[in-house]
Amino acid sequence: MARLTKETLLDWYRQMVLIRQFETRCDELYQNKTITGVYMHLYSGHEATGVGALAALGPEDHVITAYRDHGHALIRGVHPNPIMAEMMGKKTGVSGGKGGSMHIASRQHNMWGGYAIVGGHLPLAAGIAFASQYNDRPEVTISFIGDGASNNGYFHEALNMSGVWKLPVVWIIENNFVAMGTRIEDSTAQTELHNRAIGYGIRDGGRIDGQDVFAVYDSVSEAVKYAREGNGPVLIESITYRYKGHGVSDKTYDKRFADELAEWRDNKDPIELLRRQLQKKFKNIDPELAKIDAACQAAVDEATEYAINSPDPTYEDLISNVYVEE
Amino acid sequence: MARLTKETLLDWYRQMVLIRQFETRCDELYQNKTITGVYMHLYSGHEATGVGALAALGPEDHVITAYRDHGHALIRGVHPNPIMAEMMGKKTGVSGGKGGSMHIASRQHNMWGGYAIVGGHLPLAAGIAFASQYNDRPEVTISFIGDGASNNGYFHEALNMSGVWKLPVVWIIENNFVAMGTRIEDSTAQTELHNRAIGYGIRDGGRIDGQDVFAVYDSVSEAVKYAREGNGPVLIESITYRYKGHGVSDKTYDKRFADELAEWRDNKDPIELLRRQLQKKFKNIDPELAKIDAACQAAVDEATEYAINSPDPTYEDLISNVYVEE
Amino acid sequence: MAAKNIPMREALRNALREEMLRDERVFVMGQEVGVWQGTHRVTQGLLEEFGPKRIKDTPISEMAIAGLAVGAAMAGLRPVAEMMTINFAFLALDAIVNHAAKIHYMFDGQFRVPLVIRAASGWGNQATATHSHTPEPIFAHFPGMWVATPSNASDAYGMLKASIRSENPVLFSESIALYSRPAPVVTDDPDFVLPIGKGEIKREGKHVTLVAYARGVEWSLQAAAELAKEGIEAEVVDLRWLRPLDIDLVLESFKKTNHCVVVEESLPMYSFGSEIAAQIQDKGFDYMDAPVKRVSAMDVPLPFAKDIELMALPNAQKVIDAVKEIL
Amino acid sequence: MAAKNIPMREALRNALREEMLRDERVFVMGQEVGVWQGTHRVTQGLLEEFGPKRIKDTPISEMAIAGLAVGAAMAGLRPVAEMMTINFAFLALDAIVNHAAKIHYMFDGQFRVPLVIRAASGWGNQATATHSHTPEPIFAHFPGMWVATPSNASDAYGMLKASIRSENPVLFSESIALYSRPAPVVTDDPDFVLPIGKGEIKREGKHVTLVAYARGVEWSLQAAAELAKEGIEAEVVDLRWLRPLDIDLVLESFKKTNHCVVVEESLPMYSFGSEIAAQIQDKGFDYMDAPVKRVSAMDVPLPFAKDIELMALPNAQKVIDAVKEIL
Ligand SMILES: Cc1ncc(C[n+]2csc(CCOP(=O)(O)OP(=O)(O)O)c2C)c(N)n1
Ligand SMILES: Cc1ncc(C[n+]2csc(CCOP(=O)(O)OP(=O)(O)O)c2C)c(N)n1
Ligand SMILES: [Mg+2]
Ligand SMILES: [Mg+2]
Repeated sequence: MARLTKETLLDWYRQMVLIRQFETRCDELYQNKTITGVYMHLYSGHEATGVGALAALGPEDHVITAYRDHGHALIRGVHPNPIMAEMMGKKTGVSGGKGGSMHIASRQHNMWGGYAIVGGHLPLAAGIAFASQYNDRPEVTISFIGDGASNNGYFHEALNMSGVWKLPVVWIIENNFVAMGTRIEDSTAQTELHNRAIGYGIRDGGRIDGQDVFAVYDSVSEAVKYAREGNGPVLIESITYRYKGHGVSDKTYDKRFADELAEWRDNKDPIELLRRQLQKKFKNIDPELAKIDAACQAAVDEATEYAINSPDPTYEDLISNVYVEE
Repeated sequence: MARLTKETLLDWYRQMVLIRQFETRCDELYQNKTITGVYMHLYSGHEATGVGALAALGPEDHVITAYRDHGHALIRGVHPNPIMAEMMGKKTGVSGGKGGSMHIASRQHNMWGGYAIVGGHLPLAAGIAFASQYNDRPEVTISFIGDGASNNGYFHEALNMSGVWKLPVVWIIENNFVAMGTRIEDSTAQTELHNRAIGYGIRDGGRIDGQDVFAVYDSVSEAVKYAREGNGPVLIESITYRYKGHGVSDKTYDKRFADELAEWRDNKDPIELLRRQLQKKFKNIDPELAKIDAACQAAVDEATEYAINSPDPTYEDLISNVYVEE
Repeated sequence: MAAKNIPMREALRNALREEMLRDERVFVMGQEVGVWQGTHRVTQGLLEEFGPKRIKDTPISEMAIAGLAVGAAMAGLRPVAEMMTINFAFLALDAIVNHAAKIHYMFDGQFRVPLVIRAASGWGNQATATHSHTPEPIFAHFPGMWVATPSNASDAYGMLKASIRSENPVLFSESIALYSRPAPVVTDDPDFVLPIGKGEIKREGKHVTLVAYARGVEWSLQAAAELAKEGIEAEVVDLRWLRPLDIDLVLESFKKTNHCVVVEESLPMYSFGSEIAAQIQDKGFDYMDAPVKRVSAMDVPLPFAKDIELMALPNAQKVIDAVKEIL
Repeated sequence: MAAKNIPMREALRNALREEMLRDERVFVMGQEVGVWQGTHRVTQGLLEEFGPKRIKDTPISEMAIAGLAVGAAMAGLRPVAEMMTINFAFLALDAIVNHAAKIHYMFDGQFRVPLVIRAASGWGNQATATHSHTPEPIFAHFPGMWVATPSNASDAYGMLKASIRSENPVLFSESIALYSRPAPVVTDDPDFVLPIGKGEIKREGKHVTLVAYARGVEWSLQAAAELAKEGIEAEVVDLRWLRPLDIDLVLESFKKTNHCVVVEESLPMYSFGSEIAAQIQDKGFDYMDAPVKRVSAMDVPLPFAKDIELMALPNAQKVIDAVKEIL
């Protein structure tokens, strides 16, 4: 923590607050039917894992994840406007309104997208890392993985191949103890998922506190260094919690586990934890934090306006980009 | 070993010799085009693993494997005649000539078959074990697995599900260090495959000497007992060696590794090892062993005759059993 | 017979319940079928009634869900395995096509695989490209299993019961759009079972035959109602099953109307409409007054944005337009 | 142009070699492509020439082979991934259909997936039910990728080079039965590339059109030769690609012959023949003197025993019989 500047720490704070506010807005917009569709999965509660992990990367490095992807895109610096436009299916969205909430990508930010098929992006991550290795470029790919996804065949095959080819990937399981409504102990007899590293002969990066942005940053930085130096992949298990149910269609999960949810929200909220650390470290930081909060709110307001006022895609868009023209 | 009767040991010897002779004959019959087709995978070299493992089962227990399946069927007591007939695609074959070498099954022997899609039978094994559990029957299923197959998604998903549901399966990897022509170190960075047990929270049965029928029997017996008592699955890695290339179409592998092959054949042949143990243990056993050898030869001769003289399936057979009649 | 107007999801639930009560060997497995009460609420209440032994929540392991169900079926149980959506059945294609559908044949009848794989299917919820398939024709391409595609609550009820009782594996596709549609469903005959492979005329007519399955039937009926206002009487053939395919029923109708439009939610190429058109022109050649037309989804992946998503989908108007093209 | 008579496997190898020499980004991956020299010897010698960086042996992990290739293609490489046989591509269906084919669209053009998945295809080697599929129409059902199905060494050469150079994903199916068939293949033009989606008339005729791809072309040509002896001149249309589909070429021929038999190695239902027959009756209705007939594999899983296996397969005689049925 010593080597981190105040500027960096405030930027982490900003990222986490931006995600939380952006998604709180998304939730409202979904409730009032400005955002439509059956799927929208909020990252709220996971912020420290995303921010801490991606702080370990440079712009030349790569990120890929599943459908719970808004946060990762924001952290990578994708502007909130086209993300919000994508949420609303607008032509100005990052994916032209064709991908929606689950498919937020930005090629120029090396944000390779969210993917809706559980596990489907894991071999893609290996492939992106393979290209780095093939081209002798010292880049690292971070791939996020749900705890539920780790029971899928894709996980096994992708991690094994990354191991035997020593690909520069850091695999980060965001273990929030649940997949939709299935608790981890009902989906595997090995609930400490980092233990799976041994099956692939890859480095076990251990289990980390995913609510503590510093812990995440430290562990992932070490893993990124290891992968960047050509030692092969690392598997890290980051313990975190999902605040808003599985997705917008989930109306019961959080009620079932209200006590657990309250415990995490009240005592392990990643933003609160960081705020307290900042308050301890820097005197009179509150006005600065308030300014950041307000700036994020303004950015979210702007994104909302931008998206609402953006045009819908047209028939031309419906039929374009099925193929690259030969 | 003390508890094993002479009769049992001689029967193990008989099983191993029968497999070896049966397959040697199959090889000849393939060379002279009496057996046809592109696929035939011999078990020669692996005999002690099959015999030792299945000796730990009773007739009510279950066995399933991949395409390298002749040995397991013979051990389960399936008559060599219909197996040989199946090799030749005859109507009298175990599968009516429709399955061929890779699909030797016998429902009445709880030999659930060989399967040609790598890994495809692993969830089937879990399903058979699930049925035992569901019906509260104290049966155990043994599923054999190739080392190569253990890198496939089926392996991961099936082993994980067997773990979380505590299914009575003993998973036995027959690690012969190679999948077709790919050496194990080129297919995974974790070459000690029993280590994968931890990833599923299941019992690690360790790595055993698959050429030593006693070692196999002891380890598998223990595992079977564990599974039968409702403790869940066990993963065992049995080290063995393939004498005859991957299959009949493989003409080069054994040449590439001629020295290694010679080492195994000359010093670790499972039949030779057992013969020496028997000779040490029982005085003047040679005539008895010779008698067994001859009896096996006679059985193989009979099977060959039987199969050659059996009728081919007809158009009626081609169109039958696509569906069960409703 | 007494009947009650209930949505398709409830009819399916009744079928599951009754077959579970009738036969101890029947069990349900899949992602979120238990504690969560079913992603589409089909299995709601079943965990409470039957307990965790017979209502099995699984990990996200499609290959193993299908494969385990195959093994359990071979060993004498009657698994009803749910794929949360049919898109995820792509991950289980090998287990379904190479195992469930082939084991009875490959081992020449030694094993039976009385398995039902239920899957929610369909486009039109902004679910995007990977989550919007209706690939029933893909599964029906392969011999060895039946493919059930009910179009309403009552059929769904009788067809699911038939599928669970069948000695053959069945892929049972449930159109998401139809789950909440109500229809009168028999309530006092636990042996109400529809015959496997028999279609049904859902509306009689003499000018044109509309051939459809699942959600296509709804569009066809809507179109027929509109066309009737203009004096065009469309006969609506609901095939109900893509395998076995009741082509005789189609031909019977076609020989009367001499005109046909096939309506499908699926993609157009190498699909349902292709097969129906091909069979009609072959077996009904002398009765053709016009080419068989096809109304399908557009040949594109499905986008998120609502308006253009709807453009890509079939609807009653497109059926009407196709009918007018050939009449 | 100079040409040399070489078998299809060698033509494919030449194409791979030349494209690897031309473009550093091209690499080959798959099971047994390297040390083992390729299960069907297509990649023989490539490991020695290009080294293990560009010729990658993989574990038995079909999902990850396809998926890793997708990621590598998105990141700028040009993977040529081999599925040892197309049957195993079932395990990669999701990676192929939901990822390779959809990523360009879903992210609205942000990524390209210039990937070739090569796969050995076909029935007729006693390979049994799970190992005998020709499911090209299944893959061609889905928009977003091309499906190449060459029928001879020369086409295979030009089509594989076109596929590797394409900016789109291509499923490249190689008929196992054709690997050893020789044909004259260009040797002095490393830019010999066949256009994507263009079929070719393989034999001219005026009485009947035989529409085929891959091995079906061989049976069609054999049948045409026999029919010619009886004065029946069959025109053989080789579609070469199932996507894009050169239906115009079919229609052009059909408008001349007014008769058509579709020949396919695949299963009959919801398949290639279905689509061709459906399109002909639609777009060529006024030219139909007879129904379009289809010669396909029988609608059964393939058995091991040689004689009955052959019964289930198409052959020239079955084509001849079908032609005579409609002439
Ligand atoms: C192959 C596949 N199976 C099932 C689903 C449905 N599904 C979507 S998200 C999800 C749960 C994933 O849980 P986890 O991996 O833990 O991620 P989290 O939602 O907790 O971030 C499921 C089952 C899917 N999208 N893809
Ligand atoms: C899914 C799938 N991929 C590839 C193959 C081709 N194949 C058949 S056997 C084999 C090697 C399997 O090796 P291993 O599991 O070690 O078993 P062994 O042959 O050594 O007994 C391969 C790649 C297949 N049959 N199925
Ligand atoms: Mg989770
Ligand atoms: Mg092996």
